Order: sequence, then structure tokens, then C-alpha cells
Amino acid sequence: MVSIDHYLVLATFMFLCGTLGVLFRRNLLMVLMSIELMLNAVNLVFVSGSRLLGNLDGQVMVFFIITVAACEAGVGLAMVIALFRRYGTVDTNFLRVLRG
Amino acid sequence: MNPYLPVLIVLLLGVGLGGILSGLAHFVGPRKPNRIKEEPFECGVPAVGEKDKMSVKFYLTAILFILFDIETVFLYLWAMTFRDLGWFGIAEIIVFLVVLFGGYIYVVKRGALEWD
Amino acid sequence: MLFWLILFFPLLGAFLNGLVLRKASPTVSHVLGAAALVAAFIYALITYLQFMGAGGQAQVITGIDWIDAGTFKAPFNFILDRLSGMMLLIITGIGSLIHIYAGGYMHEEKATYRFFSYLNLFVFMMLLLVLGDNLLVMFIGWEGVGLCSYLLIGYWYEDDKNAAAGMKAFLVNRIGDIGFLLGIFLTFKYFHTISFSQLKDMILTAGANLNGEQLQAIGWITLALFVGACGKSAQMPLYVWLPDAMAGPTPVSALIHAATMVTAGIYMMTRLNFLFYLAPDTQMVVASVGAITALFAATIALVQYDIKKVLAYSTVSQLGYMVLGCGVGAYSAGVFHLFTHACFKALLFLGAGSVIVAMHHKQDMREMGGLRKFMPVTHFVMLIGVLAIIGFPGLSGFFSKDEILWRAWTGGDSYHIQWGLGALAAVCTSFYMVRLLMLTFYGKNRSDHHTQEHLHETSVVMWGPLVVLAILSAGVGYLNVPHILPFPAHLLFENYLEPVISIPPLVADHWHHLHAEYPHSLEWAIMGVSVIGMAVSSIFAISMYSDGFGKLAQSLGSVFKSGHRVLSNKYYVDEFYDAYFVTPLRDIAQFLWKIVDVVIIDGIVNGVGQACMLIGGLSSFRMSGSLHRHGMVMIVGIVCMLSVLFF
Amino acid sequence: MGLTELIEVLSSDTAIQVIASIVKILIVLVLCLQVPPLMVWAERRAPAMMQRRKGPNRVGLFKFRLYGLLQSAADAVKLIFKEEVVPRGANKAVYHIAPIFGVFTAMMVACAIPYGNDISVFGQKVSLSPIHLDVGFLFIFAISSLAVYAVTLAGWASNNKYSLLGSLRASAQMISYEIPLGMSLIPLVVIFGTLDLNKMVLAQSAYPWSWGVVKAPISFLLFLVCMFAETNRAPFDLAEGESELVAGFHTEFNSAKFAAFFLSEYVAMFVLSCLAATVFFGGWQTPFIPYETLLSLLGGMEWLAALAGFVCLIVKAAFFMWVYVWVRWTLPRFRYDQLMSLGWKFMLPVGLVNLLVTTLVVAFIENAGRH
Amino acid sequence: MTQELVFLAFASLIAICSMMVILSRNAVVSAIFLVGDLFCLAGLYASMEAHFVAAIQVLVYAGAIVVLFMFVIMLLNLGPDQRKHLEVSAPEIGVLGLTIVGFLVIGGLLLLGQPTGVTGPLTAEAIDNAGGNTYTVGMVLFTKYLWPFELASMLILLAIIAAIVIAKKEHIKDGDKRRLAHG
Repeated sequence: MVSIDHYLVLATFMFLCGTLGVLFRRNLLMVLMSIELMLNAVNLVFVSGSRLLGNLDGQVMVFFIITVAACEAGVGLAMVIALFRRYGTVDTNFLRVLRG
Repeated sequence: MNPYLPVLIVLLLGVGLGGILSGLAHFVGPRKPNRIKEEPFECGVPAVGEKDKMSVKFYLTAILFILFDIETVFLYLWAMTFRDLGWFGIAEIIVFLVVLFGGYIYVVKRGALEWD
Repeated sequence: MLFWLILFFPLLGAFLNGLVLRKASPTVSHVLGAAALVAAFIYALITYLQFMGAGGQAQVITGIDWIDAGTFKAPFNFILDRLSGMMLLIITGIGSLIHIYAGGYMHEEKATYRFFSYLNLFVFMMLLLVLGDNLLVMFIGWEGVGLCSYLLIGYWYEDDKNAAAGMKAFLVNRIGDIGFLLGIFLTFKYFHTISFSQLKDMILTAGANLNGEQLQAIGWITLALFVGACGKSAQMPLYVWLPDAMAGPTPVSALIHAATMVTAGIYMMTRLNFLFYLAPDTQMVVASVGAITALFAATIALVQYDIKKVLAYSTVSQLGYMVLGCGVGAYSAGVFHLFTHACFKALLFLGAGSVIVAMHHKQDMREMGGLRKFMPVTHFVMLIGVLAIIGFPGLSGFFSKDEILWRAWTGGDSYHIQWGLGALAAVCTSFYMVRLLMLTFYGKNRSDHHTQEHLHETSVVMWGPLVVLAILSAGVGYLNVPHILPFPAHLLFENYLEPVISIPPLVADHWHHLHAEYPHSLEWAIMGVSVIGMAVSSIFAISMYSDGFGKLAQSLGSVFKSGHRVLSNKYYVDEFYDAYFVTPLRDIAQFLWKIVDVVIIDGIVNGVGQACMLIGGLSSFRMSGSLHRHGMVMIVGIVCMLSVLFF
Repeated sequence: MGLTELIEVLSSDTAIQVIASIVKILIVLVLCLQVPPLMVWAERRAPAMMQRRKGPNRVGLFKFRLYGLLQSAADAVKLIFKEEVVPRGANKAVYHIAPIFGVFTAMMVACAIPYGNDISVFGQKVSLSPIHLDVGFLFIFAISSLAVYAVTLAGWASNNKYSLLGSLRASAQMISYEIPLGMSLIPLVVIFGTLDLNKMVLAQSAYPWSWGVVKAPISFLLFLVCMFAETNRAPFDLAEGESELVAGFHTEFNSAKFAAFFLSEYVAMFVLSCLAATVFFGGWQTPFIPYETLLSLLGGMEWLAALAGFVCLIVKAAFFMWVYVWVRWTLPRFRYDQLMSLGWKFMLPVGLVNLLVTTLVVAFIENAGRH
Repeated sequence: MTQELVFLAFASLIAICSMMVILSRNAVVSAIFLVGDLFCLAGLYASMEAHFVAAIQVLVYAGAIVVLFMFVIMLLNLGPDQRKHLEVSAPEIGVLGLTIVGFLVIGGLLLLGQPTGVTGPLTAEAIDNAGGNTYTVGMVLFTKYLWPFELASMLILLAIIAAIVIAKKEHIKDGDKRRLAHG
């Protein structure tokens, strides 16, 4: 029988992948994609939790998270485009405006 | 039987069919590559210039698509339940649509949909 | 549900006028603003009829939760009972008439969207105030109407004087509001609820179980609330803002500063009458303040020349009557006077507005006179208004004012002084109102040639509402005819308000006189005194001002020179406040600003900022600006936190 | 394992269902494979007819020419045996995957169409749509929204700026028209109250006046326009615009890969035609003959009735396929800005208003019916 | 048994795809793996009877959001990353190790702590009886989550406006280009 632990471990793994992507990829687009991975890990937890607990709130949450993810992707990518136009690169090694 | 089993079967068959079609020529057809043949096709004229940067309009279209896509999904959900929600549901969805329509009007006014 | 539409329409009007239709023509904003109110009135009428048809039992309409923190609950609930139902009709009904009228009054203005937006918002806030089922919702409305009043007084804000008047109204009201807030806090502290319906149940059912501490608290609560009422209803010593508030457009004066907002204090006390009954000492204070205010303002009004100022002081004086009514425990009489006053004072203000428009925005009565020929309709309705306010037998003011004076007299020996003050104020009222009428409409016209040429009756948009109000002013008095007069139905209004006014059994003895029987002769006598006083002073005024400022008026003025000067300068109250409150406060504020704020606080803040800059500059070599470095630090932090959480 | 045991296993309920679904899927796949050749033939003969010429009529089997029907078969064989040329600088992996996206999405969607009413096989109720889900409607949208990858990836992988531009145009067009497409079908969900396509067909009954096209005519018109735009067909075929973009996103694809794109495009057209027939024209319902009557006419033989329904659906779909061809040779091509503003500035608001009006009408009618 | 097989198949696919998303050097390839990832997740959702969410996952996530990523990748026309391998500095290796260890610990703890198994009223059968997954989700969304739903529309509105404002700036001053920061 597949228990919720299986799903949680899978979600943790996805989240780990997302985190590592955010931390170690230099391409902003990749960073955003890694964030999508992390969001999906959370979604997985919500859906499996919804099944475990026998209510639909988790699924509704997934719905909202997808909405938020869409908005996040839209605005985030717009910022990537704006950055690219201004600095000609999306490599975070070269984007260090906050440097002290 | 789980209703998703056929989905898996079709997925496998479809990907298999696509894979066969995609790989068929590799095995069946002749292979005599040469430089000229492999040039990207530009009506016989030598390729000039780098790949152009595409207009940001495509991006704007895609972002609008996402946002309205979500709206459509909400609408599907509502269309399923509208009989039981009654006038309350209609009011709810009208508020939702009015807000999004405001965004739509902004988009049109801002000229994000002008292709010129 | 219809009920919500009543609240919704004014809000919608305010929203559309204020935010959407800023570029629309004045006609559009007028029609929109008036339509919102008429719609609200129609729905209010339907709701009211349904409510009364169902027996007129108080009902609580549940709205949304607002504050829900532990035991403190303040939901947006609304109460619909006979009192708020009546207020609903007054606000939306008279409000509609004034909105219609305002279109005519304001039609030369450019940006009327602002005006109508504020006016609609005011009505919404007033409805909140009246309908709210707990003190906090009422407080929102209370502050909301204060805000709208401020905005509307300063409507012509280019003129510094108007802006200052708005500011004054706002600041003086703040003092009252502190009292009101204190009252709310105390109420919650001692009764653990701020809902009117719950409070009422608690007091009336468990009335006997109230312990001494609570009884004492009620005294303070009612006193604090009364301070709030003093601010809003312009009682001594916080009345000073109301005369200055006349700087706003006349419809505003009529709606806000005569008919509705200023009665909020009376409304609040009536809503909480069960509390006030429990605090006889507060009641004594209330009655005294009311009576003193009534006379005080009436005397000032005797010598004013500005037509709106006269009406303003008269409003203060009439509000004093209402407060007196509440103070002697005759809440229904107070509210009844509120009702009739709303009608005739709105009428008088709008009539005065009509005169002002005809006079090209001149308000000085010394330049008027003889307007009867030019403005027959306005003259006629003003005549009715004046007769109503001075208590001419048969018109509304007669019934309502008499009821209050009668109750004051029968309130017991301790209230005879208040009765005396009230009766004296009534005499003054007849004098200055008749003076106003004579100076404005009779005698020779004293205006300059240019103005005279353009004198004409105003448009139907303006005199239409006036006629309606005149009919109301003449007629509504018959809703509460005393027993001694021959009339088919007596004291209808008092019976109507019966369920709202409830004396807690604990103090029933103290207020027994409210229900006691008195000899008719006594009542005749009291009424006679008022009517004779009214008649004498009216005749006196007519003879003095039959042709402008006649010899009699001038000679009287020179004989009582010093008295006249004191009265014209409003007893130097403003100067007194200025010297003893405003100037010291300003000095303290200057000190706080120049020394405490600029030197000490700014010094600390800037110092901290500079220190941060310094430390930041020193440590910024560690700041690579790399997104990933930041992310890593974050992750390390999260992992640490999670470990702490788990172990 | 003996024969008897095998039969026992095979006759268990689950096994019947599984076998039945595999059979159904294979039938649908074979059916889909027939669509492109037939359509190619139709697209050659129809303009020939319109332009008073003969069109291809030579290729035949022995002495039978079959109106040149076998020309398509010959083309297919030729395509498969051609040499494959992968352009230099192309991303090989993506270049090879792109056609797969097209094929499997098209196939999957084709399997979600109800081709007939449920029938009984060995006492088991078997649905005649190979993929039968409660959320069938959403499934179709979800899968067909993946089709855009075929176009995008193909254009990007070929390392050719015209291909890339063509693919961007095509995919922007597809996603733009996905919104009005969805919007045009929501009123139907409101009217029939289900996302299950077979239930929708049942709700429409056999009588044309209760079909979707009568109940939601504006929806149908919107859907019709979206059908053309979604498949990049004339008059919206400017993503291929030969004169500016050579041939759009599949310029660099040849031999069997080109055949794969061809296949997926025509299957997509077929699926949309079937969907139009299902949602707006009563699907497998035989016009004027309710299913029960049909069943009793055929002596209670369910499979015959199902066959009749299947034929009905195919005829209805064939009509729309014909419309595709007809329109292609009738209307001129749009400009790209016209295309976009038609989609966003006209179809979207009209779809919204249509939805609101339909909803209000339905709500009023149902309220009136309740009292 | 079947359930476990399905889970194992999808889970391993998801694991592989997730790793490929962050490991592949080419953004387009990453995006393709992301699509695969999302598709497999939809499969898992479907196996958990969350039909509607599964459909939405494919429709919105795979069919719209990743398309947007694709568009941007093509718009910017980036080549694959130039570096042959990830350049990881010494402190970063420490963080990498710490992160992985931290997640392993969390994963282990999740396995140890048995969930309390509270079972709500809406089991799969109950949902089917109540009118199907889509219908029930809809009812929950439009009644209990009424305000979040309306707020979602505000969020989408803001996203529309923000995206257009940020992306649609036409002119770039030359001075700005010169300020290009170097690492």
C-alpha cells in the first residue's frame, strides 16, 4: 500500500532538486524553473494530504497555488526580459547590482 | 478498471507511433549527407545575419494567455456547479469577471495587443 | 435583501461620483447623487413598511464578521427597530429632498462631483451610525460623518477661512470623540459586550443584579458618552464649531448641520436610554447642559446679522432642547423634537439658501429686506418654517417643544430651573426668528441696485423640495398631540417609541413621574406660559423690525450697548478658548516640534541610520551581490530553523 | 497454465474491460491513420472540382483507378523512403522529439471522443470512447494544449530563423485561440451541466432542435472560427505563409518526420470536427430516431445500433472536414495583426458576453420551471 | 499492487525528470523535462482520485506556464550555458552538503513520524456519490473559499498589469547599457 510517506519523500526530493537548482544554476530562467519544481513539490504534498485527510481543501489550495504560480511566472519572466534588455544577459554571475 | 489505464495505453502507443515515424527514415531511407544539403533552408540565398531577437509581443500574448487560461478554468469549475450555487454563484462569477475585464481593458488600452 | 440596498445605493453614488465620473458634467453628478438617495429612500420606505407590517419588533440583521478577537466581538450587524427605522426615513427622505435642492444651489459650480460624492458618502455613514448594532459600528459612522462634515465645510477650500472652519469642526469633535471612545472602552470593560441588543437584554433582565461597581461604572460610561454627544450635537462647551461650520454650502448646513448629523448625539443617548436611566446624576448634568445651551445660543442669535449664523445658533439652541428632553428622561419627546426640527430646520436652511442664491451669495440681513415681492414661494415657506420653530399653536414646533417643556416642569423640583431656562430660550427664539423674517422679507429692500435688478424666485428644483418640507413642518406635529387638546389620536409618537424606551426596574421609582397623571389645568398653564411668551416677543420683534432697523431697534441697541457688544461677540467664548486652550497648546506643540522632534527624535533616528550606514559600509565587503549567495544564506537559516523545530 | 485457466482469466471482468479498451484504441488509431490520406486526396480533388480540372487520377491498383485515391498512399510510401536531412546546428534530440509531441497529443485526443453509446460485451458495460473520463472535456483541452510544443520545439530545433519565426507565430496563434475556444464551450457546460462528452450527447437527444447548435448558436460560430485557427488552416494559415516564411515551422523537416507532422495536423482537424459534431450536432445520435427506437428497429442488437451511431458521427465529422477544404479554397488569408485582434479583441469579449447571456437565460428558465 | 506499481513508475520518472531539469545545460531541454515532470505529477494526482487537479495540472502548468518559459527562452535566444561544468567554490560545497544532509534528515524524519491518519468525510466514494470530483471541488471553492477566489482575480489582474508594465518598456537608454555590471 502506498502511504503518505512515499509521497512526502518524493515531494522532499523534488523540493531538494528545486532548491539546488535555485542555488546553483546561474541562468535566471533556470532559477525560475527550479522554483516551479519547488511549487510542484508543495502541490504534491497538498494533494496527498487531501487524500489522507479526506477533504478537498488541499485540492482547492493546489488550484490557488497554480494561479499564484502562473502570476509568478508571468511577472518573473517579464522581469527577466527587462533585465536582459538592460544588461544583455540573464546570467546571475553578471547581475550583481546589489553588490556592496 | 481504472479509467486512466487507457490513457496510459494510448500514451504508449502514441509515443511509439510518433517514435516509429520519427525514426523510420533513419533506418529505411538512404543517408548521403553533404555540406550544402545540411545548410538551413533559406530559399537558396546564403544565410545572412544572426538569429533575430523576437518581438516581445509574443511574450505578452503568452502571458495574457496564461492568465485568461486560468480564468477559463475557473469558469469551467463554476459552470459545473452553477445550478447549485444559484444567483449567488452568478454574482460571484460576475465580480470575478468584472475584475478580470478591467485587466483586459487595461491590456487593450495599453496597446499590448497591437501587432504592427 | 432590500435592507442592504439602502446602504448600497448611497455608497454606490459616492463611488461613482467620486472615482468614476470625475469628468462628468454637474448635471450628471447631481442626477446620479439625487437618484441614489431617492432609490435609497424608496427601499427604506419599503423596508420600513414591511418592518412595521410585521409588528415593529426590533430585529438584528447579521452582516459579516469584522473584529473577532477573543471575547471582543464587533461584527457588522445592524439593528432595525422603531427608532432606527424612523431615523432611516428621516435621513433618506430629507436627504433626498436636499440632494434634489442641492442641484439647483450648486449649479454654477464646476466640480460638483466632489460635492455629491461627499454628500452621498455622508448619507452612507449616517446610515451606518444609525443602523449599527454595536458601539463600534456606530463609532465608524460617527467618525465617518465627522469626516464628511469636515470635507464639506471645507468644500470651498481655496478660501482659508473655510478650511479653518472645517479644521475647527474636526478638532472640536475630536474632544467629544475621546469621550465616546472612553465610553466604549468602559462599556466593554464592565459588560463584556458592546452590542446594543445584548446590552439591553443584560441591563433589563439582570437589572437587579447589577453590583455597585457596575452602577458606578454606568455613571462614568454615560458621562463619557455624553461628552461625545456634546461634541457631535454642539452642546456647551463644545458648540463652537457649529456656527463656523456655516462656511460650507447651504445644503450641507441643512442636511448635516441641522437635520441629521448633529442629532447623532441625541440618537445615541436615546439608543442607550436604559443606561442613562440608571444614572440619574448624569441625567441631571445632561438636562442642565441642554437647558443652558438652549438659552445661551438663543441669546447670541438675538443680535446676529448673518442669516445663516442666526439659523446656526438657533440650531444649537434647539439641540439644547432635545438634550434637555433626554435629560429629563423624556426620550420620546426629545426624539420627537429631533424629528420636527429636522423638517423645519431643513426648511429654514434651504429657504435661507434660496434667499442667498437670489442675493448673489450675500448673507447679511442688513442688505436684504422686502424680498416678499420677489420671492413669494420662498417667503411663504419661510413663514411656515418660522411659525413652526417659534411654536405657533398648530404647527409642529408647538407640539414638540411644549412636550419637552412640560416634561421638564413635571420632572420634579430639581428641574424647575431647567424649565425656566428653556422657557426663556423659547421667548428668545420667537424674537430672533421673527426678526429674521422681518429683516429678510418685509420692509424696504436695502440691497444695492445691481442685486436688486436680478432678484427673482429660484427654480422649481429648489422651491419644490421647500414646499414638501413646508407641508411636513406644518403637519408632523399632529403625530404627538397631548391629551388635553381635542384631537382624535393622542401621543401617537410616544406610543410608537414605547418599545425602545425602557426604564430598568431598578430605577423605576426614580422616574415614576414620567407616567404619573397630572391635572389638566397644570398642563394648560405651562402651555399658556409658552404661548404667551411667544406671542409677546413676536409682537415685540415685529414692532421693532417692521421696517428694517427702526428707531426702536437702534435706541435699544444704544441703551444696552455693553450687553449688545457681548452678545455680538458671542460672549467672547472663542477668544477665551483661544487664550486659554489654543495658544498654550500651540506653544507646547511648537516645543515638541522644534526641540523634541527635530533635535532629539530626528537626532536619534538619523544617528541610528548613520550608524547603520557606517556599519554597513564596514561590512559590505562581504556582500557579493550574488543571488545565490543570498539564497544559500537563506537556506542555511531555514535548515537551522527546521532543526530547532524538530529537535 | 492450461487453456481453461487462460480462458477463465481472459473472461474475468477486468480482463474484458482491458481487452475491450485495447481493441477500441487500436480501432481508433487505425481510423486516424486513414484520415490524412483521405484528406490529402480530398484536398486535391476538391479544388480540382472547383477549378474545373481533373486533379490526380492516375495512380490505381491494377486496372482500378479509384478516382486517384491511391495517389495519397503512394505519397506516404514515398515520404517514408526519402532521405532524412538534419540541418546543421540543429539540436538533435529536440529535433527528434518534436514530431512525437504532435502525434501522441493528436492520438490521445482522438481517443477521448465518444464514438457511440455504451454497449454490453459479455455482460460488461463498455463505453465506446476509448478514454472515458468524468472530466473528458478538460482532458481534451489539457492534452491538446500540449500540441503547441510540437510546433514550438520543431521551429526552435531546426536552427532556422524562418522556422523559428513561423513556429512562434503558429504557437502564438494557437494559444491565442485556445481562450475563445474554451470560452465558446463553457456555455455548453452550463446548459448540459456535465463535462462528460457522452452525457452531453445523451442530453442532446436525436432531435435537431435540442442540439447544442440550436441552444448556443453564437458558441457554435465562435467554435467554428477557433477550429480553423487552432489547426493553422486557411484562412488562418499564415504561420506557413510560403511567400515570407518558406513553410513555417516544419521547413526543415522531411521524410517520415514531415509525414508525422502531416498526420498530427490532419488528426487534429478530424478531432475538432468530431468535437464540433459531438457538442453541437448530437454526436452519434441518429437524427430524428431516438436511440431506443433505433435499438428496437434493429431487433435489440446493440452493436448494430452502435455502428449506426458511429456512421452518423463520422458523416457529421466528414461534413466539417469538407468545410475545412471548402473554406481553404474560398477565403483569402488574414494578416497577422488582423488574426490577433480578431482573437483577442473580438472573439474573447463576444465569448464572455455569450457566456453571461446564456447563463442568465438558463438561470431564468430553470427558475421559471421550478415554480 | 497496481497502485504501488503506478506510484513507483511515476515516482521514478518524476525523480529522473526533476534531476534532469536542474542538470541539463540547455534551457529548452530543461523545459521539456519540466513538462515531463508535470505530466507525471498529473498522473500521480489522477491515481489519487484528484481528477480535476490532474487536468488543471496539464492544462495550465504544462500547457500554459511552460509554454511561456519556452517563449521567453526563444525570445532571448540564449545558447546553452558556456561553462563545461558547474563552478562550485569551497563554501558553496559546504552549503550544498548541508542542504542535502538537511533534506535527508527531514525526509528521514518524515518517514519516522507516522501521520495520525485523521479521516475526513470526503473519501473517494463519498465524492463520487456527491457528484464527482470536479463538482465537489467547485462547491468547496465557490462557498468556503469565496474570498480567496475573488482575491485570485485581483491577483491575476495585478499580474497582467505588472507583466505588461515591466515587459513593455520600449526604449533603453545607451547609458543604461554602459552600466552593465561585471562580476
